[in-house]
Amino acid sequence: MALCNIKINGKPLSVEEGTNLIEAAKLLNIEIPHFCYHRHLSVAANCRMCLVEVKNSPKLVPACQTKVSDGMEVFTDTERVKRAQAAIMEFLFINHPVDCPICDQAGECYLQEYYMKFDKTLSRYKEEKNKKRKAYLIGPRVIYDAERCILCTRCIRFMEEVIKRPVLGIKYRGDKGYITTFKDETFDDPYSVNTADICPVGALTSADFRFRVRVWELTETDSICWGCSKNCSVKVCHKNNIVYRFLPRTNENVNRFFICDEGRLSYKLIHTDRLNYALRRGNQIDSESAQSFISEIVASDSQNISLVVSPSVNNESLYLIGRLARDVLKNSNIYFVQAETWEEDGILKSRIRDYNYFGFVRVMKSLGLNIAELKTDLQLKKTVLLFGANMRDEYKNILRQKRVIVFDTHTDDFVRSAEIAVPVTSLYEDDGTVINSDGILQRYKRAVESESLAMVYYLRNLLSDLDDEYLFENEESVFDNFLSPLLGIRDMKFAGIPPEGIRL
Amino acid sequence: MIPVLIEILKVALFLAVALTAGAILSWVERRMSGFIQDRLGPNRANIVLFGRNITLGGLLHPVADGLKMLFKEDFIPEGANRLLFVLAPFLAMFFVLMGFASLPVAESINIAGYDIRFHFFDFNVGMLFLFAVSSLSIFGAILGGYSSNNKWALLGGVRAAAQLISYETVIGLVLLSVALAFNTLSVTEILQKQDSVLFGFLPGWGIFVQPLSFVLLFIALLAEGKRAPFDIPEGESEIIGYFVEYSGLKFAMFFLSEFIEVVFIGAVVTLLFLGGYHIPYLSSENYFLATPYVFFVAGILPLFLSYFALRYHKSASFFVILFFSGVALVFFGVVSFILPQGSVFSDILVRASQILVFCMKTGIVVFILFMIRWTLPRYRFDQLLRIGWERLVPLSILNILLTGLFLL
Amino acid sequence: MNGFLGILKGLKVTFSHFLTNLLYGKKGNIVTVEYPDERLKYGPNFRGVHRLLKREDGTPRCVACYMCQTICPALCIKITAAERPGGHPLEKMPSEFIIDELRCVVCGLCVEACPEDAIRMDSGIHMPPHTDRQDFILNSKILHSVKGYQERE
Amino acid sequence: MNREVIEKIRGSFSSEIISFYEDRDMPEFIVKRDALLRFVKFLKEESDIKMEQLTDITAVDWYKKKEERFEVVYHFYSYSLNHRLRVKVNLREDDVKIPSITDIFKGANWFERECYDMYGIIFLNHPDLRRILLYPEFVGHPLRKDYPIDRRQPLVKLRRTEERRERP
Amino acid sequence: MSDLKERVQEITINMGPSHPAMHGTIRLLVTLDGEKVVKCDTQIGYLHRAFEKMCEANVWQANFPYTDRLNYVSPLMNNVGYAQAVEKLIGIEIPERTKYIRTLLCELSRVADHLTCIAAASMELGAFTVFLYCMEGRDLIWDRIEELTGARVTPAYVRIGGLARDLPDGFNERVISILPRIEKVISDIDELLTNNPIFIDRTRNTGVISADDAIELGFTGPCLRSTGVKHDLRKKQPYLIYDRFDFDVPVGTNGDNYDRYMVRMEEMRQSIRIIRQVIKDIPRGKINIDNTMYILPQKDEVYKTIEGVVNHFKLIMDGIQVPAGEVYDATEAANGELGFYLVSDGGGKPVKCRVRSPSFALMQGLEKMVVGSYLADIIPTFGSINMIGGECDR
Repeated sequence: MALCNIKINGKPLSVEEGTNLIEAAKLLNIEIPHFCYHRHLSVAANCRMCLVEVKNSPKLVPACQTKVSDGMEVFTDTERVKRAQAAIMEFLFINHPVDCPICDQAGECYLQEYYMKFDKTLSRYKEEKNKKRKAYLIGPRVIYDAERCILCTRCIRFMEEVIKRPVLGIKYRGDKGYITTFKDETFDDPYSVNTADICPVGALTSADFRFRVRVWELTETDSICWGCSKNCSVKVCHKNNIVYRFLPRTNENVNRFFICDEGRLSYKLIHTDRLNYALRRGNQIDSESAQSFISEIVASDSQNISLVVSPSVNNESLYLIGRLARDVLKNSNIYFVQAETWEEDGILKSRIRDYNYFGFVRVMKSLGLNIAELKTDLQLKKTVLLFGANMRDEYKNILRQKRVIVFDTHTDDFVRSAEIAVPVTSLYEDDGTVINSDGILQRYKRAVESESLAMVYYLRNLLSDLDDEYLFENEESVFDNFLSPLLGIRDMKFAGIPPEGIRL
Repeated sequence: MIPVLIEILKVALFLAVALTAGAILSWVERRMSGFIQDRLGPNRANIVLFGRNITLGGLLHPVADGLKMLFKEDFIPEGANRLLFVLAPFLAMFFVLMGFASLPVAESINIAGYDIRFHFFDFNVGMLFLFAVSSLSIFGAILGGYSSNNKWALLGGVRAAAQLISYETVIGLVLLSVALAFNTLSVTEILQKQDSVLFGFLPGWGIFVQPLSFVLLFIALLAEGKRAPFDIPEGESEIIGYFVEYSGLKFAMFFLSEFIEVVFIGAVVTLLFLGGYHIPYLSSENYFLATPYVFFVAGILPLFLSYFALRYHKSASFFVILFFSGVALVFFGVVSFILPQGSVFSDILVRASQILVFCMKTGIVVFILFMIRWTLPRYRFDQLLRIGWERLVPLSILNILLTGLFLL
Repeated sequence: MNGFLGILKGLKVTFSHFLTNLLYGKKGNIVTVEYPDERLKYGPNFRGVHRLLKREDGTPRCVACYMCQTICPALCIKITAAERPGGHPLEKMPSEFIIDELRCVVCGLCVEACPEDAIRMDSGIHMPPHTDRQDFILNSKILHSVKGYQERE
Repeated sequence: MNREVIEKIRGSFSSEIISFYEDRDMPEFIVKRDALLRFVKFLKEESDIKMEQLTDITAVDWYKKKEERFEVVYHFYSYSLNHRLRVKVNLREDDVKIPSITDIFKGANWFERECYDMYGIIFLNHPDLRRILLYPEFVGHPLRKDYPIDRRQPLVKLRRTEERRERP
Repeated sequence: MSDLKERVQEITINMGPSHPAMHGTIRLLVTLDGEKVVKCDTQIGYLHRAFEKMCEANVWQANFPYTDRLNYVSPLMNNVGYAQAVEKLIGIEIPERTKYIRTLLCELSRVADHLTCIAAASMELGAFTVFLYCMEGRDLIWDRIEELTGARVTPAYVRIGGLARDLPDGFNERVISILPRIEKVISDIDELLTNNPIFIDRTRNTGVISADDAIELGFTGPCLRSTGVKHDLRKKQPYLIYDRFDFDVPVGTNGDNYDRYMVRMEEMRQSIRIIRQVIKDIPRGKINIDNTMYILPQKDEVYKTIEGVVNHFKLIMDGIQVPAGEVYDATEAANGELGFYLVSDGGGKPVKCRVRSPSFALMQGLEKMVVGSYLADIIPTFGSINMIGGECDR
């Protein structure tokens, strides 16, 4: 590609041809404000917020639409530009209701941000504001407020270009215009809530998130979605150890900039039906006695143990499970169970829903173990160590015949009927790595605190008799010491895994 | 049989009066300090009588305090010497009360053939007794401090002991010079000798006969009595005091004994230097002449106070009492005018007025003590000793020399 | 001797105070306020117990914008937001508005931070004492019932 | 503080001063750790600088924001000449040792102790380097940015200096 | 003989953390030989509330309530000190009227602080009456402060770039009217203490510190001035508008407790002098700067316009955006130099908010001042230093 040499605010920059000015300025840490422009969507250039001054151009040009050309000199902070920006903001505010106190977008609203940075003028508008329809469900999961809408058409373009199901459009013109669905269409698309994310103002908001918490109070942690084995990158937004929402995290390798609604709402599972304390046949016991019971069985009756894994476990635990099978129990088979699958839709959803199925396959194969789906109870020995119980009922029926020791995050009838059920941390309460259906290894970070212990901790106890080699502290040391050599990425350290993951 | 009964009655009466006086003084001090410091002082404790809150201007606070102390946990610290620890407050109280034994508050009276004296023992060496007792009272503090197993209390005890030693000398020397001046060791006689006129215009009180002695004894008694500005064994902001480990009734006894000691100081000073119950220029035979006026004077003060008080103070109930006691005193004054002289009742009234005079004089001394307490900061330990040894002892020796010279 | 005079000077001061106060009581220098019987009136600026205001239609003024909760340096305000019933145009209201007056440092920043004039501290009373910690935790019902300085007059 | 004095300092310690700038009336020197003692002594004793008083010692934690995580900040003041000056020493996270200036300024004692207490910076040759505001059992150094503001410390058992004495 | 010597042993006592004279919870581990102090290990921190950590967790403008609790006897001075440091960091100039009001409040607080110091010190010497007279005087000041700020001890009144509210009507007259009463209190104290031989005995030549030691140990304020160093930031590095007023800086000679007492007494009189001058020419005008980047917009704008409410929201959500940089700014608080060292990375929260508190340095010198004297001397020395726990431990 040809490089263009340009100057922005006097600073020189070489940039690929075809880049627009907003992206070019970003490279120099110069912010050009914009509402309608989105990196992954086509250029509409209808908000006019990104006007900049280009030398030898009589008019201000929209930076989103203007591609760089060699020798271009751009100014983003001249008086003219500032006046234009302030004027655009003033126009946008004319009919904007005084809604910050009740608007869910407050805190991540472009209007607020740009007002402080590029406007700072007082209102001159004395007339009555335009009244439009407020806050109604435009789709089952999205709420639309026409008064706040600045008609940037990001949502329309998203549905059209990314999801390829054009259901949204603008009705009427000028200050009467608003977003609506086409006739006979409903906005119930499985990706509909993404429009709320890309909406620069508070016009489209998530119905699920509505009024639950203010965004500036939330802490964001990089993690992945556990909805299917696509492992979409998400930001987990949490406060006081409660997760309030998932937001898509831009990751060109996996999910680009959006996630499906189902995955987005799967955050609710973190706090429902959790197994909070150890159970023995449904009765609460303390975790020490549960642990000693397990150690006892593993030590005394190791010939009679089968290992069954539900692949909703991180790579580190899987590795240790594999080592437990291979070196302690001397099993060469490891069985897995599966959750319900769903239909692949060609956008993001992957068929297998166990989020680390591909990691399971890869780790166990690398360890030289045979993996097999659990089909009949004949395959199993008397005692079963079950890691994760997220599975279809048919497996449960098989397992019910056996003495089951289950390590799981959630509880249901099956878990309660197990011999021993031990609570472990879920994906959002611990660190670890997972591998998705495209073979991309991603790291997730601990978002919230839990009283339960990580599965790695229990496995360490089971393995501790074996060898000094197993004296490790946490997921990080497992990954650094054992897993990265095993997966052939010896130089990659846990702490160094980039946020977008690595392709194996 | 009856003399014994009378003696027993006297003891009982004295104990009742002394202990009540201690309690009341604690209230007086608190109210007084309140007024000095621009506040009201304690005035909230009340009982409900006939549907009204009776506070008596806070006079019920001592009662409430007493009750509170009574029900507080009586605590003996770990490692304390239990015997001495329990003994100390009793000793403190006992010695203070014992001091009063030789102090005559009025002339004796003959009722129905029985001679009733207004003191317990008429020693002819009463001065020695005073000397002995005044030094004993501090033992409570020493023992309390020593036995508490607490470094702060120990420091308090040590300070008390040091203070005792240095000021004992002064008291001894001063009492000696007083005895020299009056040429007797009997308190009663000293009292009688003060009923004279010096140089034709001065009352023959000790304070005029022995002015230096008065100052020295006053200061020394302050120190012996652990009163401010010499309250360093207590020194509540430095070492909290010898009684830091005491609680409940035992603490109350220390507390009370201190107030009784104040009365004791007042009484001793009154007897030795302020002419006891004597009124200047009036010999005891003519005392009856002054009796009504004594009552009047004693009555006017409460009347005067209650007049102002009822105008400006809110808590009236106490001042109503004050008013009526003033009225009563004036009434007695009128009665003593009317009653023929020489009758038993008249004699009783005369004695009563003598007691009144004595109390008023003591009261003035106590008042001064309290004023000093709320005005002055506290001396430091070493400064206190230095004053004792470097100022007071030489001065008291000088005083003896002067007295001796004068007598010669 | 000089020192003696110094002491006498001091005694003069204390005695004069004593005498004036004994004779004239509160007309003298006494500054005591006998609390439950007499009460000082707080000025109009006094920051007292919080109160929440109501709109003209009787609904809470507060729209649960969380500004006060955000600025509060003592973290004593806890709001739970909910939809306003009956399709009210303001959409949002606090379903629970809790102020822990024991945590509160009475700085008044919440009042400054409120964009709806919904919370005020002009009640003219301080937090009355309670024996139970729970009694210091005021919910929206109590907060709405606290009267303002003017109404109290 | 006038130009010449600043130039003089810069001249005398040209190789030890890592950087110098003047921010809001206050001249600031970032010096190498090894030169700190000499530099401070120079500041105190030179007749036209005369930093008689050590105003403050503290540290700034640039956790994950700067390469060298800690800045130890010294403020000096001269009574006679009425000027102020700031000295900084940068420390890496894995080597938080710095020489103590208590020999030059007696007043540095507590400030260094506090800095140790709050940031865990070790002052070498300090006469009495122990915690000052927190109790000895406290775990961690609270003003470090990676110390969460709501962390709770384990409860400390009652300390008894003396053994229980037998009852007499 | 040797036997006897062995018996004379030093005892170690704990003065504090609960001790009647240790106002503000502090512990002195005193080793005594008889009543002579051999060693005194000062242990502070009982009132540590992580001021700096809390400030780092909070937006710039929400830290005023915390500063109130540094020196809780003269909180407005801390308010002013912090505000001034932030303003210097931002580089804004506050309106003239605000400068006058801040000066007025600083001086009122200084009187209150010195009254408290003398009160506490003399109470611990046994002169309880002085304590209550001082409290009376202080109350007069606090009444005015309450009238203005809404709280007596925790005003949280100053704002970055201005003040929370303007003076109420007739405030100046009321301030003037309390001055004679405060002067009466001061003269009462004067008569009770200044010539009192016991007070002189207790305070003269106790807790002595030399000027050189004082400077080296970081002493500032009245404690430094009592040693004869004529140093006052109000004169030497004038801030606010102190260069416009006439006042003297009293100094002592010995650096003992009596000198510290005398310096404080005189400073109160000088402060009253300043207050009179301030009130005489306090100008009319606005109290806040115009720039709503740093100060909340007018309530009217917030209620009615979207611009106002957006501005309001951003200031509270993100805090005021203070330009990156660092600043050390010192004011002359009642106890000495109160310095704020602030570091900003351009965000809404301070990276570092360091308080250089005068008490901290003073407490460091306590050991030097008491070793060799008597146990009882610790009390006036400690009292005259005027340690304020909140400020010392932060």
